[in-house]
Amino acid sequence: MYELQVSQIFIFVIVGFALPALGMIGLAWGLQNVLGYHTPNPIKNQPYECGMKPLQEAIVQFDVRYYLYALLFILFDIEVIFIIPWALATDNLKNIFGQEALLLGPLEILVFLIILTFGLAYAWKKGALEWE
Amino acid sequence: MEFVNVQELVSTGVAEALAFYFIAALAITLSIGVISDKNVIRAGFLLIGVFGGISGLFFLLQAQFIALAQVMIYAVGITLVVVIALMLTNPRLQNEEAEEEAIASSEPALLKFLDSIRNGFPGLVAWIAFVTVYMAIRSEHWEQSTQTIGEDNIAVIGRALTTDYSLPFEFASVLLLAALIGAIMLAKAEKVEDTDTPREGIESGSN
Amino acid sequence: MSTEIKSTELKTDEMIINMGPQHPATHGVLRMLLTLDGEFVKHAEPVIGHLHRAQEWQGQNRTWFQYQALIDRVDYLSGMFTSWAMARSCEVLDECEVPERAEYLRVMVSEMNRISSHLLWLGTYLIDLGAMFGFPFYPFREREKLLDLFEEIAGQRMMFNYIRIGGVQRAPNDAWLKRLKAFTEEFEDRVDEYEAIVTENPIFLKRTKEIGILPLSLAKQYGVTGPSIRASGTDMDLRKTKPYSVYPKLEFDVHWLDKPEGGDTWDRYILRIREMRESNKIIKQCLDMLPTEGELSGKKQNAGLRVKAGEAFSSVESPRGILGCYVISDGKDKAIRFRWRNPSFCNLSVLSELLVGSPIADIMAIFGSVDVILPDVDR
Amino acid sequence: MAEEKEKSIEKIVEAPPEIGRFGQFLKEHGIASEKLPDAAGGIEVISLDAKNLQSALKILRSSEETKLDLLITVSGVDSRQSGGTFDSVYHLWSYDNLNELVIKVKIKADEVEEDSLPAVPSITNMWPAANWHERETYDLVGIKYLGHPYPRRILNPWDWDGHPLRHDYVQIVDALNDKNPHSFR
Amino acid sequence: MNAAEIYKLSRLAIFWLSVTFGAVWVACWGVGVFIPSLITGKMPFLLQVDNPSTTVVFIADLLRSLTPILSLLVFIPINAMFMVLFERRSLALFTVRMGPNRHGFDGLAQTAADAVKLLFKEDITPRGADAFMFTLAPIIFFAPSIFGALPLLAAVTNNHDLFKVANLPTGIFYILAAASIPVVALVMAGWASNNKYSLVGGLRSAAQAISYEIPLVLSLVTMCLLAGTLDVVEIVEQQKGGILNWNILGGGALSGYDKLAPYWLNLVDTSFDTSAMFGQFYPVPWLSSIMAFVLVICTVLLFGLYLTGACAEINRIPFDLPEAESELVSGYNTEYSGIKFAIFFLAEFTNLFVVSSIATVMFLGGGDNPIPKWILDRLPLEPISNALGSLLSPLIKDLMFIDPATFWAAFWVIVKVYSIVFFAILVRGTLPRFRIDQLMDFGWKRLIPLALILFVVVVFARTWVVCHG
Repeated sequence: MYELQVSQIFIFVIVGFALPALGMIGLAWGLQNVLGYHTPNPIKNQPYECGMKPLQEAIVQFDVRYYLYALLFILFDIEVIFIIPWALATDNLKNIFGQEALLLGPLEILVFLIILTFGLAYAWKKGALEWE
Repeated sequence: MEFVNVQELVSTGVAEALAFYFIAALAITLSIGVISDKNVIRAGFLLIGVFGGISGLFFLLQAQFIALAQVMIYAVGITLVVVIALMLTNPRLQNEEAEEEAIASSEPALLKFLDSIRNGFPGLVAWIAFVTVYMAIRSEHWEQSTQTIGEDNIAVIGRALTTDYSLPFEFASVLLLAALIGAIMLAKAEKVEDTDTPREGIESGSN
Repeated sequence: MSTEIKSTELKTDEMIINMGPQHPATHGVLRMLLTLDGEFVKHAEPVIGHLHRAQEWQGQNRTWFQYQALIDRVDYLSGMFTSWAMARSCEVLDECEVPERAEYLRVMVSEMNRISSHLLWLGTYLIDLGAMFGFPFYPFREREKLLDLFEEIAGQRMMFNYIRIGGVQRAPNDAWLKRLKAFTEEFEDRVDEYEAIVTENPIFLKRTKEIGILPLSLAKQYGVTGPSIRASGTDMDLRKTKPYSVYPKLEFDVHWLDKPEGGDTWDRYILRIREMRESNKIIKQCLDMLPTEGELSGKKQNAGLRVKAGEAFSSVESPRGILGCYVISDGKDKAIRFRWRNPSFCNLSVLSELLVGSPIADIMAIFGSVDVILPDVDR
Repeated sequence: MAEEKEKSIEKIVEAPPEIGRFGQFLKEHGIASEKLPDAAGGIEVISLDAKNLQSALKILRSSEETKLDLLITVSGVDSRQSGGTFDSVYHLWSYDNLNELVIKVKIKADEVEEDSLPAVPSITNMWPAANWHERETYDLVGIKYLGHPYPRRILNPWDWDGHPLRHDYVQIVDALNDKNPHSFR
Repeated sequence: MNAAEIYKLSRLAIFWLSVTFGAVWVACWGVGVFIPSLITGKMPFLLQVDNPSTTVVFIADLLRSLTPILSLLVFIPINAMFMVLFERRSLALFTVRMGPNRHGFDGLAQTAADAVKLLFKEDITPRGADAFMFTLAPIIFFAPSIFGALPLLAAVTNNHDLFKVANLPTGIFYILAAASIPVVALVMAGWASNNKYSLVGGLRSAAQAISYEIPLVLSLVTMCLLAGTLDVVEIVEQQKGGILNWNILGGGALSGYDKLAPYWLNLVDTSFDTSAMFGQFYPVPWLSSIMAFVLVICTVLLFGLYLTGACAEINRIPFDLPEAESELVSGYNTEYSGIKFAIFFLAEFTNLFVVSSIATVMFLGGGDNPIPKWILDRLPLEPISNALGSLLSPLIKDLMFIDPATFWAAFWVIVKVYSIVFFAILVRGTLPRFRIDQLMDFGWKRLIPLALILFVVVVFARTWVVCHG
C-alpha cells in the first residue's frame, strides 16, 4: 500500500507538470498556428511600459533587501523542519503523571526555540527586518 | 475493489527502476544545464529541477521526510536565495566577459595555453573530488537492508531526537543561530555612503 | 569577507521606469518618469500634455456663448466651478449685476458639485490604496443621487453648462428642492458611515500617515491651493478670505490644520471629509434662504452675447483649490485671450518634490491625495 | 452697442496718470514701473522692464508690507494687434493678506528679430511654481524665458510647429489625420 | 442588504456548485465505478462475465487508480469558473453594483465565455524575454495545484475507496512542500518577462511568500502536534463527532466535555460516575481544565494565523502586493496573455480553494457535521435515513451510485470551504492593501513571534490535557 502511494504520487507529479505543458503547446502553438492568431509584430512584442517605449532594459543589478529575507527564510524553514519530527513523537507530550520523563521533551524544544529566538531578536535589533 | 495488478507491477520493482532512471537522467541533464548555461540567472532557476529530481530519488527510497524537506529547503529556499543573489550581479559583466574572451582569442599561443590551464583548474578540482567520492562509495560494501519502513518513520526520527540525539538537536539550533548571525553580519555590512553623481536630466519627450 | 564589504559592490542599478500614461492608477493619462533605486523613488518627473484639448485656443476661436458651453470640460468633475469662474470674470468685466436668487442657486449647485467631486475622489483614492472592489462604490451611491439632481436641473450629469454669464440657466422646482433637502438630511449620516469604515481603519492609517508630507513653505513656493495646502497649515479659502457671491451671508467653517511642518496624506483626506460636511451645511442654509421669486439672469442668453472690453481675473474656490480665469476682451464676439489658472496644474507640479524618497507603493497614495484631475491639468 | 464698444476701447487707451500703491512701493525701492489701466474690479496693473522683473518680484515677495508670495499664474498674451507687444503677465497674490497685483512685461514685437522669440527672464529660481507656467507660455504663446532650467514644450508634443495661441497661428499639419513631416516619432 | 441580489447570488452558487460537483461526480463514477464494473462483469444486470481476463482487470484497475487525478482535472477548471463568477457577484453585492448579468441566464455563463475568449487569445512573447523560462513559469505555477492537493481528496471524501490511494502518511507536510513551489515560478515569470513591473512584482511575491510561509507552516505544525500525525485522513478521523471535537476548539481538548455533556445534561443514565471519566481526560482537574481552555484560545488564534498566512501566500487582498494594480499594473503576469495567463488565473483560484480546504481539514473537522454526536443521536433521523436507504438501495447497492457517507462528508466540506472562500471575498471587498514594508514588518515582527509563542504554549498546555493524538 505504502509503495503504491509513493509511485502514485510520482505519476501525479508527472501528470501535473505534463498537463499544463501539453495544454499550452496544444492551444498556444497548435490552435493559434492553425487559426492564424499568431501574428507578432515589433510593436506588439514590445515589453509593456505603460504605452511608452522602455527607456532601459528590465534586467538590472537589483535590490539587496530581498536577499536578506531569503536567507532568514531558509534558516527559519530549517528550524520548522526540525520541529516537525519532534512534534510527531507524541511520547514527548504524554502528561507528566503517566511518564517518568517529566516534561523533558517540552523543555528540549523550549531550549531549541529560545536559542533561535535569540537569532530573531538579533535580526530585529540589527535592523535586518527593516525594509529600509 | 483491490488494486491487484497495478500494485504487482509496482512491487516488482520494474516501475521503481524506471522511475529511478528517469529522475536521475532529469537531474543530471538539468545539472549539466546549470553549469553550462551562459545566463547565470537562468542557471539558477534550473536548480529547482535538479533539487526536485533529488527529492524524487529520496521519494523512491521511501524517505518521505527528507524528500519533502529537500523540496521545501533546497528546491524553493536555496533556489530563491541563489536567484536573488545572482540578480545582485551586474548583468553587464557577462557582456564584458564575452568581450574579454574575444580579446583573449587573439593572444599568443603560450598565453592562451596558460589561460586554459587557469580556466581549467576549477574543473580539475571538481573532477578530483568526484573521483574521490566515487571511489569511496565503491570501496564500501553496502548491505541491503531487509527492514521494512514503518509508516510513522518521522515520529521515529522525532523520538530519536529527544532521546539519543538530544544534544545534537540542541547544537543544531546553535548552528542555525550562528548561521543567522553570520548572514546578517554579511548582508548588513556597514554601508559606505554613495557619492552620487548628479542625475542627468531625462528628456521628457525622448520618444 | 566581513564588515569591509563596500556598498559599491552590492550597489543596485538605477531603474528608469515609465509610470503611465497607460497605467491603471494614474487617473487618466499622466506619465511619470521615475528613477528608482530598488523600490524607492530617487527622482520623479510628471510629464503632462497627453490630454491637451486646446481649451484656451478654443476660447479665442469660439464666441462667448459657444465657449461657455465648452468649459465644463476643463475639470469635468467640478464643471460648476469652471463655469462659475468664467462667469465671474465676465461679469466683473461687464459690470453686470447677478440677481440674488441666481447667486443662491450658484452657491447651492457648486457646493453640491464640491460634494460630488470629493465623493468621487474618496472612492478613487481608496482604489489607489488597493481597496479595489470594496468601499469605492459607497461614495458613488451618494454621488449618483447628486448626479440625478444635476441631470434634472441642468439636463446633464457632468457637463452642466448651468451657470451662465449673468446668472443661471433655470430655476429648480419644488420637487427638486424637496429631494435635495432629503439628500442633505441623510448625507451627514452617510459621511459618518464612510468615516466609520475608513478613518480609523488600521491599514488605511498605516498607508496614509506620515507619508507625502508637504511642508508649508514648499507648498507656497509651488502655489499649491485648496485642501492640500489647508492640510499644511494655512486657512486660505477664497470663500472666507476673499468672499464672493453670497458666501458672506452663510455660516460655515473653513477647516485647516495648523501644521507648518507639513500635512500628510491622511490630513488631506480628513480635510476633504470635513469639507463635505461643511458643504452640506451650506446647501441646507441655501435651501432655507433661497428666494422663491426673482430674476435668474442679469444678461440675455443668446448667440449675440458680448462682454465689454478690458481685462479681468476672477477666481473661485474649487474642490481642488483656486480656479482662476483671466480674460481679455475687446468687446467683439470672441475673446482675445482666455487663460485658465487650474488648481490641478499647480498642485501636480509639486509632485516631483513629494515623491522623492518614497517607495513605489506610496506613489499612488501621495498622487491621489493631492487630488489631481488630468483634464484640468492639460486643458 | 457700437457706442459702448468705442467707450470701452477708450478705457484701455486712457491711462490714469497717478501712480498706484504698488507702483509707489516699487518707486521707493528704486524700481521704475509704469501704471497701466486697472483690471476690472480695480486691481492694480503695472508694467515693468524685463530687466527689472527679478529684483521687483524679489522685493514684492519678501517685503512685509506687500508679501505677494502666491504666484497665481504666468500667462502670455499676444497683443500685437492692440499694442504691438508680447505680454508676459504675472498674477501675484498673497497667502496672508488681500493684496493683489498684476505685472506685465511688454516686449515690443518689432524689436524681436525674425526667427527668434521674445525673451523674458525666468522667475523659476524664485517660484518653482513658475516652471510649468513658463513652459506652457513658451509652448503656446512663444515667449522665451531666459534662464529657465528646462525650456521645453509641455502641453504640445515636443516636435510641434508654431505657437498655437498667437493670433497669426495657422496649423500647418492636420494633427489627427496627417503626420508632421519633421516628426521623428 | 438587497434580498433580490442575495437570492441571485445563492441561485448562482447552487447552479454552479451542482455543475461543478455533478461533473466531478459523473467523471469519477463513470471512470472509477461504472466502466470497471461493466468490463469486469460486476454490473449485476447489464453484463455477466464469469472470469474476466487479466488485461481487462488491469485496465479496470488502471482506470480506478486514475480517478483522483481525473477528478481534479475536471474539478479545477469548472471550479475556477465558478469562483471567479462567485467573487464578482459577491463583490457586486458588497459594493452596491450589478455585477456580470448578461451572458447566459442572468450572467451565469459569464466566466465560461471569458474562458473561451482567453483560450483563443493570441499568445505573445515580449521582445527580449527568455522564451523558455517564460513558458515554463506558468507550468511550474500550476502543476503544484494539481498534485499538491491530492492528499486532501482522501480526507474530504471520508476516505472513499477510490481516493484512498491519494493519501500519504506525510499528508500535510507534502501539501506544504508542494504549496511552496509556485513562489519560484512567480520570480521566474517576473524575471523572464523582461519587464520592470514584472520583475519588481515577482521579487516582491518571493519576499512576501517566504515571509508568510513560516507562520503558516508553524501554525499547521502546531495543529499536527495536537493531532500527533501528519496524515490528513487521520486528522479528519480524530475530529469526528461534532464541533466540540474540531481542531479549531482546542484540537480535542474539549472532547472530554463532549463525552460527558450528555451525562451532565441528564440525557442518559445518571448513575454513571462521571468524575472518573473526567479524570481520564483531565488528569489534574482544575489545571487541566484551565489548560484545555488555553488550548482553545491558542487554536482559535492559530486559525486566524493560518488564514492570514494563507491569504499572503496566495496573494489575496490585503496582501496582493505582487499584482498591486495601482503600483505594478499587474505584477508578475503583466506580459502574459492567452492560455498562459489563463493558467496563472486558474492556479490562483485553485490555490484559494486549496488553502480553504486545508483550513477545513486541519481546523474545521473536514467532512464532519457540526452537531455534536450526542445531540444527533437523540434526533429522530433513523427512520428517515432507513426510508431513504431502502428507496435508494438499488442505486447504492447495484449501481454503486451514491455512497451516503461520502455524500454527507462532501456536502459539509463544500459548505465549509466555500464559507471560507466567501470570507476571503468579503475581506477583499473591505480592506485596502498593505504597503510592502508594512507587510514584511507584520510578517516578521508580529506573526512569526506570535506563531512561536503559540507553539510553546500549546506544547506545554498539551502535557496536562489528553488530546486526540
